[in-house]
Amino acid sequence: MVYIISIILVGIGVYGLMTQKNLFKHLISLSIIDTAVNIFIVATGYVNGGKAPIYTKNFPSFAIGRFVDPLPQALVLTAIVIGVGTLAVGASLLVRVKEKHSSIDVENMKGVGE
Amino acid sequence: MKERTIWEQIADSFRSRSIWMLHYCTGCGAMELPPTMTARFDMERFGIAPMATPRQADILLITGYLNTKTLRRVIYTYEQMADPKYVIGFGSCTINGGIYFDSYSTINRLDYYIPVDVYIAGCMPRPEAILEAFNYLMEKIRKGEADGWKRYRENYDWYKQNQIRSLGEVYVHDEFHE
Amino acid sequence: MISLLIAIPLLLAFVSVMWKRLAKPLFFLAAVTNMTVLLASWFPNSVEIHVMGSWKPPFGINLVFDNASFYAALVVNFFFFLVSLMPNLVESYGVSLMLLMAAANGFVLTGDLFNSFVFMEIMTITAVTVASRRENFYNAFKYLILGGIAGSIYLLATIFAYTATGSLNMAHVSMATISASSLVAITTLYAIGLGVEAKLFPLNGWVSGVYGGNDLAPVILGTSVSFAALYMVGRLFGTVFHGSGAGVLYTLALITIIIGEVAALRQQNLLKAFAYSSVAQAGVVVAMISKGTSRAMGLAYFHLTNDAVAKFVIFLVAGFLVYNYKNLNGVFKKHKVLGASFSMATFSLVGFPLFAGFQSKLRIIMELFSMKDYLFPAVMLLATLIEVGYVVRWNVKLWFEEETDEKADNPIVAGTLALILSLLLVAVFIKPEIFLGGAMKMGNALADTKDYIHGVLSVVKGGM
Amino acid sequence: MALSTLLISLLVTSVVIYFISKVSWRAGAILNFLIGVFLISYVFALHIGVTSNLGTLFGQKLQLTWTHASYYFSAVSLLVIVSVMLFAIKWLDSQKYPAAFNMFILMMTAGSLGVFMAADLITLYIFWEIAVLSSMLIVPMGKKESRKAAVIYAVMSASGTYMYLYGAFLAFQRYGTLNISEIARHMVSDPSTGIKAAIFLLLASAGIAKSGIFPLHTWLRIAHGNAPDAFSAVLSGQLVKLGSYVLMITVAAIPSLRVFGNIPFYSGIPATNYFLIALGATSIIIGTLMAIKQDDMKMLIAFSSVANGGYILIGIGTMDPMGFEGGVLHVFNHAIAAAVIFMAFASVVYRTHTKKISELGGLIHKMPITFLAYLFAIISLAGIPPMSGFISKWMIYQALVRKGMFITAFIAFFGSIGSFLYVFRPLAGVFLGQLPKKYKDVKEVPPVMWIPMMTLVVISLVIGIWPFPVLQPIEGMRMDYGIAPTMRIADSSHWLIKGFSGSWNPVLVFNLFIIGFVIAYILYTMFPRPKKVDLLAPHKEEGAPINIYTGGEYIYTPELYHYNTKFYAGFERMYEKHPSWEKVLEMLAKFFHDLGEWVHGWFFRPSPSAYTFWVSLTILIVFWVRW
Amino acid sequence: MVAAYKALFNLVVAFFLVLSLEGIGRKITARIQRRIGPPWYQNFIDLFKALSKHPFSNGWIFDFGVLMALGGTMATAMVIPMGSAFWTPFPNSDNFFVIMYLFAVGALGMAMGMVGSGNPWSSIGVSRALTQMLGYELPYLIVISSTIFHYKTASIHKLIEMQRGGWNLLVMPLGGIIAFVSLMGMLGKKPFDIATAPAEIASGPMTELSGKYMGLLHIMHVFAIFVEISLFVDIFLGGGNFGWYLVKFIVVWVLAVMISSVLPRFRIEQMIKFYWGVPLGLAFLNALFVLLGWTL
Repeated sequence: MVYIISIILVGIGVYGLMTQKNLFKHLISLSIIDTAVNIFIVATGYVNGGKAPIYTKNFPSFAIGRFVDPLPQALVLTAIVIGVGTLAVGASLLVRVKEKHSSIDVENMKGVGE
Repeated sequence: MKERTIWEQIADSFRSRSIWMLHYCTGCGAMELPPTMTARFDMERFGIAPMATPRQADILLITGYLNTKTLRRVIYTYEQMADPKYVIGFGSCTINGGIYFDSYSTINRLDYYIPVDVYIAGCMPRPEAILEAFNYLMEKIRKGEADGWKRYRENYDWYKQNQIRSLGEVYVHDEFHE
Repeated sequence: MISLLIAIPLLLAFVSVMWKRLAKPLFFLAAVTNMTVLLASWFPNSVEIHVMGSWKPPFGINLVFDNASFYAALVVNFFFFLVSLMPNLVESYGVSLMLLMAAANGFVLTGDLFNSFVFMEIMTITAVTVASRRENFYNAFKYLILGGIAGSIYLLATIFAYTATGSLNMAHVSMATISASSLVAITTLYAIGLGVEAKLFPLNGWVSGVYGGNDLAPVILGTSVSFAALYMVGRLFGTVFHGSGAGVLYTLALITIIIGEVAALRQQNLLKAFAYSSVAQAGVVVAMISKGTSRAMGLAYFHLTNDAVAKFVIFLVAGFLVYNYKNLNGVFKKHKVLGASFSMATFSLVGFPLFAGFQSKLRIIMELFSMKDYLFPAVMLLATLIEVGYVVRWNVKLWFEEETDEKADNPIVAGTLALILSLLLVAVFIKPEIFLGGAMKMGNALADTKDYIHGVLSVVKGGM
Repeated sequence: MALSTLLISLLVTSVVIYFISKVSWRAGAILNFLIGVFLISYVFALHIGVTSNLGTLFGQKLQLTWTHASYYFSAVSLLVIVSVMLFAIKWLDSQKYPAAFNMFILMMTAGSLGVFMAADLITLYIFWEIAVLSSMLIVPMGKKESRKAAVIYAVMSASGTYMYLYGAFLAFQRYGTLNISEIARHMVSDPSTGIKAAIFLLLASAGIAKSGIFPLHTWLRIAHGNAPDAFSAVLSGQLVKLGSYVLMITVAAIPSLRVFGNIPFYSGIPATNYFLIALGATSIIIGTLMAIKQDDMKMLIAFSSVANGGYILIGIGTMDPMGFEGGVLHVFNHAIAAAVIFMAFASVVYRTHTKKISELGGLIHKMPITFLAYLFAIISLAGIPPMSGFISKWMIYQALVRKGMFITAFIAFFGSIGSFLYVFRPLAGVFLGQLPKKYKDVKEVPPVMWIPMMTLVVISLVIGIWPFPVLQPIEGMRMDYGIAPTMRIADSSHWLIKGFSGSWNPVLVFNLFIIGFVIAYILYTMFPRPKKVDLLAPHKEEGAPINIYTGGEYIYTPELYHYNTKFYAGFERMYEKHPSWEKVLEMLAKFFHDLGEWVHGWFFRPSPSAYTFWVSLTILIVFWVRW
Repeated sequence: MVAAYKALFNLVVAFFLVLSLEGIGRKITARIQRRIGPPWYQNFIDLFKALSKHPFSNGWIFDFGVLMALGGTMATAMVIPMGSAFWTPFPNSDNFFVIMYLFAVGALGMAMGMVGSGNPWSSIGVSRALTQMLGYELPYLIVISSTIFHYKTASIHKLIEMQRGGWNLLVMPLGGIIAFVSLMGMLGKKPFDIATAPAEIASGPMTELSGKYMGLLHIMHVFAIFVEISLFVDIFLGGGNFGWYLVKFIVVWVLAVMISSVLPRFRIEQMIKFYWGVPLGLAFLNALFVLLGWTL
């Protein structure tokens, strides 16, 4: 289910990138793809019926396979941070693009040769 | 007249048997040449042959009248021929201007301008007359009497003077050049 | 010790954020330090690892320092060092360059898949900043989008690798047996993800815009960063996945070679023309890496080193010319030294004898023939033919056309550097061991998976 | 001095020469010339069989050896180069880049010598590229079009070279050696005809490109036509011969008759050789027909180089003792003739600043020595005795007729008679006829420029009368390659050159000439002395007309009365709408260019949307393929 | 020394034979055209008359060209064997290709001298003459090549010797006919006198010739005719002795004259097309027959 959501989100992101004329929408689409991947990562860590991997008293009674994998969550944190960084750099670039080319719409930008 | 050396005599006899002709045909007389050359009269049996350029030619056959424009060409052509060279004036026009004698531009007497060895009178002279003239010229050449080319050299100043008087400066620039 | 390579630029970058004026000298300092560190630990000839936070591999993040990563780091830092010598290039980009340096070093040294993703993303972001110099914003933005997508795919690949093997450590992953279908997914995604930085067709759309947009970006992105990216291609496909997925790389690389050269042929802009040429050379390197043998990989990196040196000179000179002259006809009549170095570098690029490119190209062709690969040499020679066309055209245009009245001062530092580097190319022709030795060691290290695994997983040295 | 030391020190010296030339280019040019003279004496003093090591490359020894072939080709090359170097001492003052010219021409000399000395394919390649590179950098020093010429030259040359390289490595991969003689030995015993033929043709393609043989001939026109004028002499006289050398190596040093003995095509000639012969024949046709219609005199001779390259290839390709010697001797003849012709043209351009035949005329009155040099050179080029050019053509005909190759012979005859046509065109248009007024103050070139031309002319004449000094090394070469080693062609004791179908005595022929001339001169003096017609009258006297037959018309502008445009109009009209290979190649170039445009438009220019599309598409395709 | 005498004898024979034959040719043409025509010795008169005149010279190259033309052609004429091995001055050097290319010296000299006169008509004439050469030489050379291939020798006197059994014309009749057609072009006789067309281009190369220049070139022309017809006679009608050689020579000449006197003139490209059409095709056919051994 979660996989499907992330696939749909990737699809939305790709669709957005491919069809939108507005550069900011591209950035948003990219962010959606990031999010989709992040959801996917979190989903892979989940073990059906698993418990949170917290060291408790009755720890040994769990079988090893019953843990939810904690690592993906850690990874996702990093990935989100990076995604935000990308978004920020992209947004700041767009401000300058707007200044230079007087628009952030692909079709209305001026002075984009070659 | 100066005595000819033996070599000159031999050369003259060769010259008399081989006459290469440049015909200058502006007048109506040119019409008489084809029968003279072809089978009926066959000029070639006397060793007479038409030539295309003055350099190769021995005689200059001037058929018909000349005017101030064409005379310049004739003189120019005559001067380009190799010595010894002979001139035949063909028809009355070359003698006295013929029927055009009173035109403003016609040259009435050819031998004021270039030395003429033989004149053929008539308007038109028939091929027989032409052949007769050639035979007469051959005779003259053989005897060394056809000395028009020598006279032209000796009296060059006189001829030039006449030419300039009638034509103005020979070397004139016309509008096509420069 | 090795972690200093990452730490120092990072640290100095943060310092210089506070004191902006110090950025240039600090960048120089970082570059010098890094070079010193590297020279101090010349060719380890074994696999050393540096664990972070006492997590023994396969847990935690570790830096791997073997011949391969050493050589890659050496080349990467060498070019950063060269750039740091030219203050007017660094101008207000000191921080970005330091971050880029840290990221590139990290990318090269890391032994962890996810960590490499992180470094790659930092590299992309800083590279985008560098690329936006001279108001080249739109192209930088395009690069960012493409880099972002690539990053996502790389991340996806990493996650697949993790789910398939349960580990993120490269050595550990390479030990694990992965089911065929996952392997296909992982390698394909890695190929695509790295393809953007490695300039593989058709993921290299950003190259011309970024390289052609200013004078700093091609100099550093075309040399250091692409070396780092191509190092990772070798590491992943050579060491970690044992050549799985090489077919994809090989095919894409061959197409890249032709496409790159063809695109370069028509290019009217000096920087962009050689940007495409660097695309094509990357294709050669990737195709060579995909062959998987240690010799092939060594030659690939030998070629890459030659290409990087030549490209550095070319982009340095080209950047100077493009931003100082409107009309490039005959400019070399005013800048003879720049011209001579440019010509030597381009001839090396083509592989004319007397220059380094000859050594690498011929060796590559020879190696391919001995592997009974007849297609790749043909493609490569065809590409070289096209390359001859535009290289000669540019040289002729820059040397011989009628010059204009425009004037610019001779850049002394850049000129000296260009000349020294182009003479280095001649020296490499005479004595290829200068680069070849290191490159071959690198190739050996990349191909020798067993040694790598052994080195990473059983020996623990150093630490932080 | 070892061969390798010589070559390396030449390369180093060339750089030194550059800096000397920066101070004084004339000193550099003179030094160049002195080095050239030293090289000639060095070459003549070397013993056959000297070898030298250049070093090792990828574990292969790079070797130089001095063979009959290297001796012959080096000597011919140096003759041409040294003449041009002497010529350049004065000529360079009309050039923009004298220092670079001095450097590159010396570098090119080193490269060419290296090619001739190379004992293995890679050494050959290295020096080949050095020669190409340095010559390629001289070409764009000319006029505007020369820039494009340099690019075309480089690309065409490279296309041949890279095929050669492919062939060399194919051979290496198969036989494990790059040494030419060892490859030859292996190839004889190799049973696989296909691969052998591939190696053979790939190796030959370098020669084909360089000597301007048919599919890759188009660069000659533009490069020779637009290169700096004196350098065209080197291009056509010497560099093209590198191609002939490689062709000779592929056809003769690799004994093609034995290697491809299993695929005879016609009259004992293997199909591979016959393929080359067909290419050579095509070049003769193209070169001749195109040369006839050129108005640019340098391009005209450039096309003639195409045709003569064809002769050399045909001669060598037959692998008949006569044909081989003829082809190799033709190298000498064409080198000398083309060098003199181009130097004569360089002199003309030096004085008049144009190379269009239709703008020139009557220069004989102003530059008689240049004219004589050109005259004797074209006599040699057209293969008319007593110049040396005839000997080689005679030998090639002998071979063709003997083998019964009538179609090839037909083409060779066509080229030979066609050569009368095209060499006459500049003679009539440039040197003879009327002198245009704007050239009335033109002077003869200084001795430094005409001495080299006349020296080469004298050499060609002497060899035409007494060819044995040149035929000896060629015979030596033939023995080396084992082509009918028992047969003797040059019989110097009887002053005879023996062919399969009769012999002739060059000394006798020359004496007959002398006798003929003496009789003619006696006849000439016996008869009345001529009166001189001054063709230059309009130049001397204002208002004087031309004194030749003009149909009675007065003409004052001499250039109007000079026939030099469309000289063979009647013949040219017959093939006006010829198909053009050059256009085909242009289309190919345009195709690549358009492909670049397309690639650029589709993959590199678009917005991020398209990038995304391509990334997605690639992922999908790759997954689809791999699953 | 004997060879030198023989060579001089060649020249003498050539001079008198051809000059009289030219006169006879004019006579024959005249009779065909129902004229009387000049006497047979007319050409001697023409020649000596020309020599006796005071000519113009158009510069040193003009003089040199005439000398080269005459000298070169004489040199060629000296090598020609006259119908038998005995009348071969230089048996070691009478190679066909040598003769053919020696012959070109004269042509080149004439072309150069005439263009040197500075007259465009001469240039046009020379350009036509050279183009013509491209036409007639090719079928001729192919035929002769196949002959050489057949007899395995290019030495003319050996070819003559080998025809003792029968004329080569009978061995390869096709080749003989083609060679004769080419010979017509070489002689510059009527359908092929494009180069000197007097009515169009003022006698072409000869435009500027006057006096002794005309005469010397006439002598050159005489030797040229001698060389051309002798080659045909020697190669296709070989065998026999000197006397028969003269007879054959005269027959060939008369035939050529008779054909030419009834034909008009070609245009230049018509002539090229003519020669590159049927004669060239037949020449190749002949070569094919020779290769296959299908000779009579």
